[in-house]
Amino acid sequence: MIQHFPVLAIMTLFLASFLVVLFGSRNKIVRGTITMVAATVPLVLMICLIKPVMIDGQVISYWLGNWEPVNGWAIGIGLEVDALSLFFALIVTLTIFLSAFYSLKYMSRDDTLEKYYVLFLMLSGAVLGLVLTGDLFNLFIMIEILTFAAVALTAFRNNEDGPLEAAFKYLVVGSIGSSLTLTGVILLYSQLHTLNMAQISAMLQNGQNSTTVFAFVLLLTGFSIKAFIVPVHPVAADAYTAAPTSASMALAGMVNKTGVYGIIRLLYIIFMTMGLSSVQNLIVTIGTVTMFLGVTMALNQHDFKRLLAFHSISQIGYVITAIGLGTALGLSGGLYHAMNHTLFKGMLFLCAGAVLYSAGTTNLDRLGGLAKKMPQTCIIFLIGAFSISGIPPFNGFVSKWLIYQATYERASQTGNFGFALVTVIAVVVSVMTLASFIKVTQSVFFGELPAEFNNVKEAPVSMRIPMWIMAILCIVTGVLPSQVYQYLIRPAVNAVLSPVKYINVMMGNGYAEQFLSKAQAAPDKSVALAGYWQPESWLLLFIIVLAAFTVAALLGKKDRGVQSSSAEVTDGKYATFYSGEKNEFSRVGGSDLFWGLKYNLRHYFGFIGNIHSGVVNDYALWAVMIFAVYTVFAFIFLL
Amino acid sequence: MFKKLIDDCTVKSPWIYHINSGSCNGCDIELVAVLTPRYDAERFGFKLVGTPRHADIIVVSGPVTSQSRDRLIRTIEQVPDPKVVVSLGSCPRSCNVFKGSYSVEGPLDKFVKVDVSVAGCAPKPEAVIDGLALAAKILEEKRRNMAK
Amino acid sequence: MKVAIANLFSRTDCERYPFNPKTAPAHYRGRLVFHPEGCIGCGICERVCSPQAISTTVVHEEDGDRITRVFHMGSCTFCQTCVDFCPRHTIEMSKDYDMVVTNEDDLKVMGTYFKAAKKPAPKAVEAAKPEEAAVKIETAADSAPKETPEAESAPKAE
Amino acid sequence: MQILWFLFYILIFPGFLFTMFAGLLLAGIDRKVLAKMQRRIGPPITQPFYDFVKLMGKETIVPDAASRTAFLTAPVIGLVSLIVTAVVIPIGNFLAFRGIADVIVIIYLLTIPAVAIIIGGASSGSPFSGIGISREMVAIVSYELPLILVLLTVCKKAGIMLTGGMTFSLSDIVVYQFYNGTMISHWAMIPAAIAFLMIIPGEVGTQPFDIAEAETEICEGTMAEYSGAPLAVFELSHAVKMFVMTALFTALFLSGWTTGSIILDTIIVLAICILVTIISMTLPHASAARLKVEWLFRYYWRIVSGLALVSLILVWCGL
Repeated sequence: MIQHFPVLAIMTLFLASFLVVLFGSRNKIVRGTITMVAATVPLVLMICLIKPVMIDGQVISYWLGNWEPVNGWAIGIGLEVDALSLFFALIVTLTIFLSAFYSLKYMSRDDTLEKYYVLFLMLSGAVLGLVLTGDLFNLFIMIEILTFAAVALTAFRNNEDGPLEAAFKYLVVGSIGSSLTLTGVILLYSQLHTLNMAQISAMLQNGQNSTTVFAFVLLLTGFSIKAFIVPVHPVAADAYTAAPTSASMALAGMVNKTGVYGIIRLLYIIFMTMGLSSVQNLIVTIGTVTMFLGVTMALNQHDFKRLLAFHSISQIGYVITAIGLGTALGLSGGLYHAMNHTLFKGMLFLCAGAVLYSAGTTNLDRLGGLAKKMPQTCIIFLIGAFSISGIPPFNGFVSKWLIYQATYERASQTGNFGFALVTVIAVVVSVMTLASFIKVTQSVFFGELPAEFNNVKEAPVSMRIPMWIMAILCIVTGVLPSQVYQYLIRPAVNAVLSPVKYINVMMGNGYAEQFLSKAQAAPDKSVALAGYWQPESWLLLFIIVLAAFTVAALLGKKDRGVQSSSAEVTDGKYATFYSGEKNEFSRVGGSDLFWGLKYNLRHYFGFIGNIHSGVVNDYALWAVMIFAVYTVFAFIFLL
Repeated sequence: MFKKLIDDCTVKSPWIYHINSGSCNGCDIELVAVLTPRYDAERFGFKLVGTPRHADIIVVSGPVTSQSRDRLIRTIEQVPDPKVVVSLGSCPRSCNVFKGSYSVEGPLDKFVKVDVSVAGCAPKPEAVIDGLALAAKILEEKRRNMAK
Repeated sequence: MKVAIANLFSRTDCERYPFNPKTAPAHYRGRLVFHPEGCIGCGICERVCSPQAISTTVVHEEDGDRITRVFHMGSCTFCQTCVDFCPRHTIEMSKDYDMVVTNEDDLKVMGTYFKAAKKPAPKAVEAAKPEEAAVKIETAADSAPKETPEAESAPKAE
Repeated sequence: MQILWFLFYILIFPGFLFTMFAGLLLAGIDRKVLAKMQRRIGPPITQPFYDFVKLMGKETIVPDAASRTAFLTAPVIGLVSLIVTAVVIPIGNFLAFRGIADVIVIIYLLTIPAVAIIIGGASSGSPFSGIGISREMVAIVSYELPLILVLLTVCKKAGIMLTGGMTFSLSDIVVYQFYNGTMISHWAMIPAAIAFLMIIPGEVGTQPFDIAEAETEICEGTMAEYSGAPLAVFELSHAVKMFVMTALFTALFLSGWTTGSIILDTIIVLAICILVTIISMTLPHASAARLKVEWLFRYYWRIVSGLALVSLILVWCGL
């Protein structure tokens, strides 16, 4: 019975997107119920799949229309759900559910909402389909639907000029990516006459000629563009800023994960080229440059959502660096970070949406002091900021810690000094992430409350529920890493590192052995942690010392000075100390923080400032440039 | 339970905050001279702090000019509770040579109750140390009856 | 860095003030000392004192005036002009620098003398007893005015 | 019975009371030695204790512009996380709780107090603390790079024989020093040790690097709005951070020996900590004036990171 769950999940989403147009165009309640039902069904199905796939290690294969492979040749479209795709499917369905829940209230101010929900459900259906499919061409179709739904969602608020321009840029670069992927698929089909991923990876083992290498490069570029790595990342920044927040949360949470999923599938399972150190160096350098560039661009942003967009690019850089290492530890760090990234990045985008919904603007220089008016959003934001910058008890830290170990262990094993520098850059980038989020905290939530925001109210309850769900998930994944690792990450890593099982399940047993002539050195799945980090015992100690501290504080309560604060705003004692001046409006805005840092790196900031020119043909040029780099690299090293 | 301990320690670490409400800086450099190696008020725990929020003893020097009047009042209000106001030199006492000028608003005790006044037009550092020691004792008495 | 380390092992040249008292240098201009008997009530010091720290109060009694001259140490700049101008050299500056008070009156140096009226009715004069002035000189009983004050010097009460 | 030992470890010995006492002692000695360096007598060694208790007795003013809960909880969280970090650092080769946090985790545990100060400063809502925050953050970014370089060098050096080629766990580092002599004795590690000594004042925030709490320019920076008990807690966490950093230095570079009894070990470690405090914090305090912010950044990213990089390269090619 569980064979049918993957197809069921994808179909409910596509079906619902058509139903929404038919019935939901006029009244809100029908539209809301259809969306919520469509959003919860896949989540429930995927959770039911955890037991068989993750714990029992079973790999589900499902042939659409029951087109079983005939004497070794796969003709029909096969869906294959192994631990890796289920891991990503879980992330994707969770984001869909929360984004749909959030958008009910958040989008209520816009009009023509049925168009929004159609596009949103198409986007989510395509992403889920991409993650679950086992067929290369089906993968390409899902990428097509995905790109166009995302472009249309970015341009949803077409009354302003920003979204239109961003959508156009996204369209141009997205279509370059999709066309490259299409040519790659065609070349592979011409060589191997099959489209099923399992069969392709089996047949590719006996010799790779130049066409398959070129196909590999095409596919790699296509997926990298989808994951918005270094040269093409400005497109993502504009798209996430311009899209409505619930959509940009879905974009930042799911869509760049599909690029990462594609790269993992391509490198580890289809072409199995991850063993070559040359490919590792390429992927790690790309990841590091993305990481560093993303954060430094985020440091001098003036808009809340644009800052978050650049951060999601730098976090994807982290994930790609970890995956590029090729070791089991690196892979587990990367996957763990991908999950964490979806959680805290989604939450931060929801906070940005809440601020936009109540205060009306996300410009860092005009906002201020919202903590008093929106306390819950402030708490949620702080949890998100602490997790993204890797403060220990929260979830960002565990995955970053795993990534540091992976890179440094890889460095000391291969004696390659470059990976040690990667660890150093990773730590510095994490501190700069902390810096930019302190900037946002100071300029949006603390500091002086400008007069125009006096009547700002807290975000409505239905927007806060998804935020609280994500906050709790962030804390849970941060505090219980060993359980999360054992049930979610380890099966996924094992699935990635054992392509033979993937092929056999799909094509029938013994299929892979015919082709795997040379003994494929199965990459060791052992994960030896160099250090140790038990957050539960740390938290236990923290609580004990905290309890001791509060007891000591209560003991001396009556002798201590009284704690006083005034309810009404009195001039004098409780006013802020302006060295005596009256309380004239002198506040420290977001943009004039970190003077020392920006002054020292001013040439660097100037240089990357004008790289992001915002001109479409620059971005297209960058996309083609990265394709050229990949081709040259592949033909030097892989042939 | 800790009351006696806290009262004893209040006299041992009085922190000074200096307000210059129009002084000719004669008294200011005398006050800072007290912290130099020769007179070293830090032996008794005195420390110059930057904000009124951290201060215990507020040392005011200079006749209260009209510009600095409301700033002076607001700053002194912002000091947490057991506080002592010390007037340094004769200007805050009676705005000596500047008496009757259009911009001087008169002696300090028109605005704030002055606890200790150290006279002398630029009082000798020893006198300043005595003044501060007296202020610290008054601080402790204030703390003692404040805590009751 | 080198100086800091060198200082670490050298003697501290810090005066342990409160434990061993320190006297002011020779010509230190400290607290005023007023000898009322010498005062001829000319009022030059009042006029010449820039911070107007000197004030006089006159108490008319049936046979003369009791004149008290008050030097307010709180508003004195210790410039020693009054000492130079006083024709009778009745004001001088002591070496007492320790003028730390909690209430303002301790800062007032007072001196009283009695100027008999025209008819020479000597009257026993007891010194006006100001509250415990830090330094106060008891006026001698027969402070008969040595010389009749000049015409213009009738001290105008503030 | 085990629970009693457990509570004793966390609350008394390397935990709550010991770190507070050691921190205040170090702060007192630091001020006394500084005074001696300026040829003045300086306050009694127990002065920080008097300051702490006096501040407890003062009234706590919560300004209107401040967001109340963050304003009051920030100092407590900073101090408590610092004390938990102190528990994890080995003294001599006695480690109260094995297997809780390794070297990389300790760096991030040390950022919690810094972030607590920042959140406290941000929540007090005064422009002075706004500027204080930006300087504190630049200080964190600037000393993080050399810190990670030094720690990677130590990990690589300590883990050469182990399988992975490197180790992050503190106990392995101590074991390594037990067999091949203290880390300082290897000449390749000297630049790393000097770099770490330069990092300590930056991390703790003493005079030449206390740009975030500059009394003169920005009126105590992030602490501008604090008074009474929260300020006392911040002063205490400043002192405890002094102890934690020096204990970390001794654990990383000077440990490996043991004299059998724990008490003797702690006394010797305290003595080393005092020596390290004098060298790394009091000497620069006495001889250098406060740096400007971008000088601090340039100083750390060029001179100190250069030193750390030199020793990393030396260790990397197997010395």
